[in-house]
Amino acid sequence: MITLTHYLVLSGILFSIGIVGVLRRKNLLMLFFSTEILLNAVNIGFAAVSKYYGDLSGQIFSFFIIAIAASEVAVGLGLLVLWYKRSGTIDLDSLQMMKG
Amino acid sequence: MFEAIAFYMFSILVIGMFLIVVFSKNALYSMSALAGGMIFISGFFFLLDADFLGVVQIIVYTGAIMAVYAFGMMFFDTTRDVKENIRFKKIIYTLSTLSAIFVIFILLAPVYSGKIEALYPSIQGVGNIQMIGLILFTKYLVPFELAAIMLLAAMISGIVLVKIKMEETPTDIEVAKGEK
Amino acid sequence: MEKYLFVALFAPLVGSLFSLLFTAQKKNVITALVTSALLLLSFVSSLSLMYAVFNGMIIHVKMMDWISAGNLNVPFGFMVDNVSVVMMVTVTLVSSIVNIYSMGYMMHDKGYNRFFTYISAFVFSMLILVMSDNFVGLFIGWEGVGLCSYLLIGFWYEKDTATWAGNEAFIMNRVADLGMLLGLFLIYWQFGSFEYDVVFAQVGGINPAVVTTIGLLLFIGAMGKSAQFPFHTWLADAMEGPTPVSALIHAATMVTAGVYLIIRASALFSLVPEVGHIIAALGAFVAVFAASMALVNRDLKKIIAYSTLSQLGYMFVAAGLGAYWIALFHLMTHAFFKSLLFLGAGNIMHAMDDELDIKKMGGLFNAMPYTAILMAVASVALCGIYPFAGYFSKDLILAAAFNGGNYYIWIALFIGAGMTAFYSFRLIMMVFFGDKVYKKLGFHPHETYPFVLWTLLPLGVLSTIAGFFEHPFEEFTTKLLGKYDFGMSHATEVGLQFLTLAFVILVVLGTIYKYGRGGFSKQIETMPLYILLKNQYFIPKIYEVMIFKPYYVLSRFAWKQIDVRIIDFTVDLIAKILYLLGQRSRKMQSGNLSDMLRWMVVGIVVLLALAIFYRPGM
Amino acid sequence: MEHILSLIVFFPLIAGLFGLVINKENIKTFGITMALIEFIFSIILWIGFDSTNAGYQFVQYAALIPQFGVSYYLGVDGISLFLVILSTLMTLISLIGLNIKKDIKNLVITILFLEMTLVGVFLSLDMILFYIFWELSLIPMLYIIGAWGSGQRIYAAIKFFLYTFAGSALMLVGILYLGYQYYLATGTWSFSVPDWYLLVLPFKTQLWLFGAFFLAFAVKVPMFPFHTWLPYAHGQAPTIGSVLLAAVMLKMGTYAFIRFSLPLFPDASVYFLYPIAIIATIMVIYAAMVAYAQKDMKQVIAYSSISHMGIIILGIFAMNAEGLTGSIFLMLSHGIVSGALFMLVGVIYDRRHTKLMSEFGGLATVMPRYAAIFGVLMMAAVGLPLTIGFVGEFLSLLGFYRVSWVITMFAGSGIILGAVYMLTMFRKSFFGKVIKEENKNLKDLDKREFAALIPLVALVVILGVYPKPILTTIDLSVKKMINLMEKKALLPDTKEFLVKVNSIGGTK
Repeated sequence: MITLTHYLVLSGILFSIGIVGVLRRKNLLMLFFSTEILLNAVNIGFAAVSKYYGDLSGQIFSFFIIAIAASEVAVGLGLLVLWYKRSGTIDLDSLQMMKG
Repeated sequence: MFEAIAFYMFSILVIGMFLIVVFSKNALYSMSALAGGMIFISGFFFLLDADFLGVVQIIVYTGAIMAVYAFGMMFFDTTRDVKENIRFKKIIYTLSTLSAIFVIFILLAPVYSGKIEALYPSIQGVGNIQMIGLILFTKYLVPFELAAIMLLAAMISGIVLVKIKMEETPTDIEVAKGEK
Repeated sequence: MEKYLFVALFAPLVGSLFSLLFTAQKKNVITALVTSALLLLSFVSSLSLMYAVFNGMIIHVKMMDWISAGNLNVPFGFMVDNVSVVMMVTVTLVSSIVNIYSMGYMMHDKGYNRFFTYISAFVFSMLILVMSDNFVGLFIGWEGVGLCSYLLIGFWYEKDTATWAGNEAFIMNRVADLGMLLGLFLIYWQFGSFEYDVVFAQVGGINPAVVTTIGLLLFIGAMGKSAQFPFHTWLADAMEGPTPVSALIHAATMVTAGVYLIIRASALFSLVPEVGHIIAALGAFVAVFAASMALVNRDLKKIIAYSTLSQLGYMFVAAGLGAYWIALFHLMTHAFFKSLLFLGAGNIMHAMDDELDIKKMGGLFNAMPYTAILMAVASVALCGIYPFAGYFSKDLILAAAFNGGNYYIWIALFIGAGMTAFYSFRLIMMVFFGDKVYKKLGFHPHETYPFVLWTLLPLGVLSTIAGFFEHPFEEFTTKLLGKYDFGMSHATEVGLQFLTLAFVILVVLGTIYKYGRGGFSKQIETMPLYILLKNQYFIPKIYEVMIFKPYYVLSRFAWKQIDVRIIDFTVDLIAKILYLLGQRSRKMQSGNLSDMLRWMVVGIVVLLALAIFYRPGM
Repeated sequence: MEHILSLIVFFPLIAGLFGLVINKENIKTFGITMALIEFIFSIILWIGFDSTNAGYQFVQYAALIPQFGVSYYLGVDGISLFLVILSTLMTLISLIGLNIKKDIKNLVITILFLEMTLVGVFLSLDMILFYIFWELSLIPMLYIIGAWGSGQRIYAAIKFFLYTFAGSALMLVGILYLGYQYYLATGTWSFSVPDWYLLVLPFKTQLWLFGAFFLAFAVKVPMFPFHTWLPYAHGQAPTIGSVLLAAVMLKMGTYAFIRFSLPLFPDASVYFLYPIAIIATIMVIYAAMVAYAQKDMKQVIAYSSISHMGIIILGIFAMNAEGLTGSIFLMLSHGIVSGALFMLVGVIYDRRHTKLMSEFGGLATVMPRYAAIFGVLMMAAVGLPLTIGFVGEFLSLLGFYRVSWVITMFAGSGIILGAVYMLTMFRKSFFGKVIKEENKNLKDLDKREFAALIPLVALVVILGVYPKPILTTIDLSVKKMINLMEKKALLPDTKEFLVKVNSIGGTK
C-alpha cells in the first residue's frame, strides 16, 4: 500500500536532487533545469496531499506552479539569451556585477 | 499492488532521470533527461487521480517548456561538454545532504493528526476535471486570472528580451560581430 | 530704626556699584571719596544702631523671600542685636579707616578704581554675614567675603604668586564650606528652618548626637574661614594681596567670621561642651603653632599673618570654652590693633618699595617715627601689656582657660603669650632699630602722607583704650550671649594676671635687650628646629606633594587613561566591531549567484533545523 | 491664547520655511527677529500661565491615530514652562551672538528647526509626539556639528548622532511596550502621558521599563559612563551648536527623567535610587577631575557640564520637593551659565582661532570687560550665592541630604573641585602677564557680543537674588508630581521612603 508518506519522501528526494543541482551547476541553463526539478518535486507533494486529504486545492496549487514555471522559463531564457549575446558565455562566474 | 509497482518504477525512473540532469556534463543529455523525468512525473499524477494535472504536466512541461528550452539552446553552443568550475564540493554535498535529511525527516514525521480538514473536499462521483473546473472558476478565479496576466506578461517580456532589432536580420548581426 | 539698618547694609553696596562704573577707566579719586563717605555713613548708622540696641531694641527685618521650595523658605532677613551690632561697628570702622588709608596706599596703582569696588563689596558681604538672621544668609556673606578675598588677594593679577594664593584661599575655603554646607543641610532637616530664632528655640529638644554633628560641621566651616589648622596655609599666602586688604580682610574682619559663627550659634554650641572642648583644644594648638612659625619668619607681613592666626586661636579657645563674650571682646580689640599693625606694615612697605624682608630694614625709626610709634602701640597691645587693649581681652581668655580646669590649654596659651611678645618685639627691633641695612641696599624710606597717618590715629587710640570698656562690653553682650561665670577666687585671678603680665614683660625686655645688641647669631639658622619653623613645619610642602600634585596626576590619569583609553575606547570598540563585521560580511556579497544560492541553502538548512529542533515552551 | 502652545512649537518651523526665500544678507536679522518673536510668545505664555495651578495648562488635544491612541497633545506645567523659555531665550541669544559667514542661511534655518524640536520635546504630552521631537532634534544638531564644525567634525557628529540614537532606540521599545500594557490594563490604546500616569504597573515591569527609558535619558544627560560623545561634540561644534547643546539639549534628558521615569515608575525609581546616585556622584567628581586636566577651555566647560548634570540627577532622585525644584532650577541656571561660557569661549576663539589655555594668559589686561563677564559667569558656575548657580545647587544637594548624607558629601565635593578647575582655567587664561605677541592687540568685546552676553549676566544676577517666582511655580507642579508618586507607589518601602524624604525632623 502506497501511503502519503511515500509520495512525500519521493518529493523530498527529488527536491534534494534539485538542490544538489542548484548548488553544483555553474552553467545557467543547467541551473534552470535544476529549478524545474525543484518545482516538480513540490508539485508531486501537492498532488499527493490533495489526493490523500481529498482536497483539490493542492492540485490547483500545482497548476499555478506550472504556470509560474512556464513564465519563469520564458523570462529567464530571454534574459539568458540576452546575456549570452552580450558576453558570449552563460557561466555563472562571469556574472559578478553585484559584488558588494 | 499495481499501484505500488507503478510507484516504485516511476520513482526509480524519475530519480534516475533527474540525477542525469544534475550530473551530466552535456547540456543536451540533461535536457533530454529532464524532459523524460517530466513525463514520468505525470505518471504519478495519474496514479494520484489527478488526471487533469497529469495532462497539463505533459502538455505544458514537455510540450511547451522543454520546447522553449530546446529553442533557447539553439542560441548556445551545446555540442561541447559544459565546463564548470565547481568549487567547495564538500560544502555543496554537506549542505545538500543536510537539507535532504531534514526535509525527509520532516516529511516522515507523522502528519496525520486528523485535525486537518479539507477546505474544498472533492465530491464523489464528479470527475476530476469537472471538479478542477468548478474550483478554479469559483474560488480561485482571481488567482487564475492573475496567472493568465502573468503568463501574458512573461510571454511579451520573453519576446522583447530576445527580439533582434526588426530591421536587422540575424546574419547581419553575425557579420557585424565577425567584423569586430 | 530699620532705616539705619538698610543704610548701614546697603551703603557699601551702593559705593561698590558706583565705583564699578569706573573700573574700566583711568584712576579717579572720586571712587575713593564716594566709597569712603559711604563706608563712614555705614559706620555712623551702625553706631546709631548700637545706641538703639543699647537701649534694649532688637531690630529684625525681613526684606523679601529668597528661596522657597518644598518646606523650605529662606527670606532675606536681617537682625541687629547685641552681637551683630558689635561686629557691624567693628567692621565698618576698620573698613572706613582702611578705605581712607588706601587712598594713600593705592595712589599710584593701575587698579585704583577696581580696588575700591572690591573693598566696598567686601564690606557689604561682611555685613550680610554679620547681620543675617538665618544660616543661609550667613552663608551668602560667607561666600561673598570669600569671593572678595579671592579678588583682592589676586588683585595684582599679573603676579603669578598672587593669583595662585587667591586660588588657594578660595579653594581651601570651599573645602571647609562643604562642611558648613552639610551642617546647614542637617540643620534644615532637623528643624525645617534656617532661622536662628527657630533653630535655637528647638535645639534643646534634639538628639545630642545630632547637635554634636551639626556643631562639628559648622566648626569645619569656621576653621576654613578662620584659617585654623589644617586650613591655615592660605592665610600666609594671602599676604600677596595689597596690604590694606591684609589689614581689613585677613586680620580684622573676614578671618574672624569663623569665631563669629561660633558665637552666633552659641545656643547650639553651649549644649555640646565636647565640641567646645575640641574647638578650644584646636584653638590652643593653633595659638602656639602659628606663633612658633612667626618666631623665625623674615617676611614682615607673614609674621603679622601668623600672629593673626595665633590670636584667632585664642579667640577659638574662648569661644570653645563657652566664654563667648570674651571671644567677641578679643575679636574686637584684635581687629583694632592688628589692622593697625598691618597698616603700619603697609607704610613700611611703601617706604621700602614693597620690600618685605625685615633683615633688609633696621633703623627705620628715624625715617618714619610716627609709623614706628603706632606700630609699637599695636605691638604692645598685641602682647597684652597693661593698659593696652590686648591685655584685658587676652587675660580674660587665659583666665577662662585656667578656670575651666583645662590647664594644658592654659599652659599653651601662656607659652603662646610669651612667643607673641618675642616675635612682636623682634619685628619692632629689627625694623625700626639697629643697623640701617636699607641704606646699603639703596632704599630711601620716607614717612607716608600725613592724612594716612591721621587715619591711623583712631586705631592707635582704640588699641590703647579699648580695654577699659571691658565691663560695659560684658554687660552689653551678655544680654544675649549668656554670662561666663568665673568660679575662681579673686586672689587667683589677680595672681594669674600678674604672672602672665610679668612673663610677657620679661620676654619683651629680653627681646629688646637681645636685638638691641645685634640679635642672635647666624648659627641658629642651622638648627633643625629653626629649619622646621622656617619651612612652616613643611606643611605647604606636604600639601603640595600629597594633595596638589597627586590630584593633578590623578586628573590626568582620569582623562588620558580612563576617559580616553577605557570608556571612549569601549564605545569606539563597539563601533569598530560593527564596522569590522560589515567589512567581513561584505565578502558574502561576491556577486556570484552560485555563492548566493549556497547561502540561501544554508538559510534553508538553518530554518529546517529550527523547525525540527526548536520547540518553544517544551 | 488657547492655541499658543501650537504657535510656540510651530512658529519656528514656519519662520524657518520662510527663511528659505530670504536672501543671504538679511537672514541673520530675520533669524533674530523670528527668535525674538518666539521668545516673546514664550514670555506671553509665562504671563498667561496660572502659577497657582499645578496641572497642565493651555492643553491642546487632537487625535492623530485614534485606533492606537496616538494624539497631538500639548500642555505646559511648572516643570516644562521655564525650560521652554530657556530654549527660546538661548536660541535668541545664540543667534545674536552668531558670527559665522559660511552658509549662514542654512545655519539660521537649521537653528530655527532645532528650536521647534526643543520646544516640542518640552511641550509634548503624548509619548509618540515626544519621541518624534526627541529624535528630530538630533538632525539639526548633526547638521550643525557636521557642517559648521572644526577638526574631526564628521566623526564627532556621527558619534553624537549614533550614540544618542542608539540610546533612544530602546526607549521606543519601552514606549510601545508601555502602550501595550496600557491597552492590556484598560482595553483602549493611549500614548498620552497623563493617562499613563494613572497606570499602576507591576514592580517587575517597572524595573524593565525603567531600564529601557533610563538608557535613552542617560545618554542624553549624559551620565557617566555614557558621556564620551559630549566632549567630542563640544570640541568640534561651532559656538552656536555648543551653546544650544549644553544649554538646552542636555536638559532634555533630565527633564525626561522628571516627566517620565519618576511618575511612571515610582517603585523602580526608588529601587534604582542608590545605583543612580552613586553614578551621579562619580560623574560629579570624575568629570570635575577630567575637566581639571584639560588644556582646552571649551573642553573644561564641556566636562564641567557633565559634572553639573550629576548634581541635577542627584536633585531629581532626592524625590522631594526641595531637590526636584532645585534640580529644575539648576537646569535653567546651568543652561544660562554654560551657554554663556561657551559663547565666551567662542568670542576668544573668533579672535585667536585657538582654545588652548596655554595660548593665552594675561587676557584680563588686554580684554578687561571680557574678563569681568567671564569672571561673573565663572562664579555662577562654581555656585556662588546670589548668583543663579547657587540656588539650584544648594537645593539639589539639600534635597539629597535627606536621602543620604554620605553621597551628598561626596557629591558636594563637586563644589570644591568645580572651583579648582574653574579658577585654574581662569588663572591660566586671564591672569599673569601677556606673553604671546598675538594676544597683545586683542579687541575687547564688541557690541554684538555685549548684546548677547549682557542679558545672560543680568539674568545670572537677577535670578540669583530673586529666584522665588520661578521656584514657586516649579514647586507647585513638583509637589503635585510627588503626590502622584506617593499615591501610585506599590511597595510599602517606596511609600515610606517618599514620606520620609518629604518631611522634616526625626533622626538622620
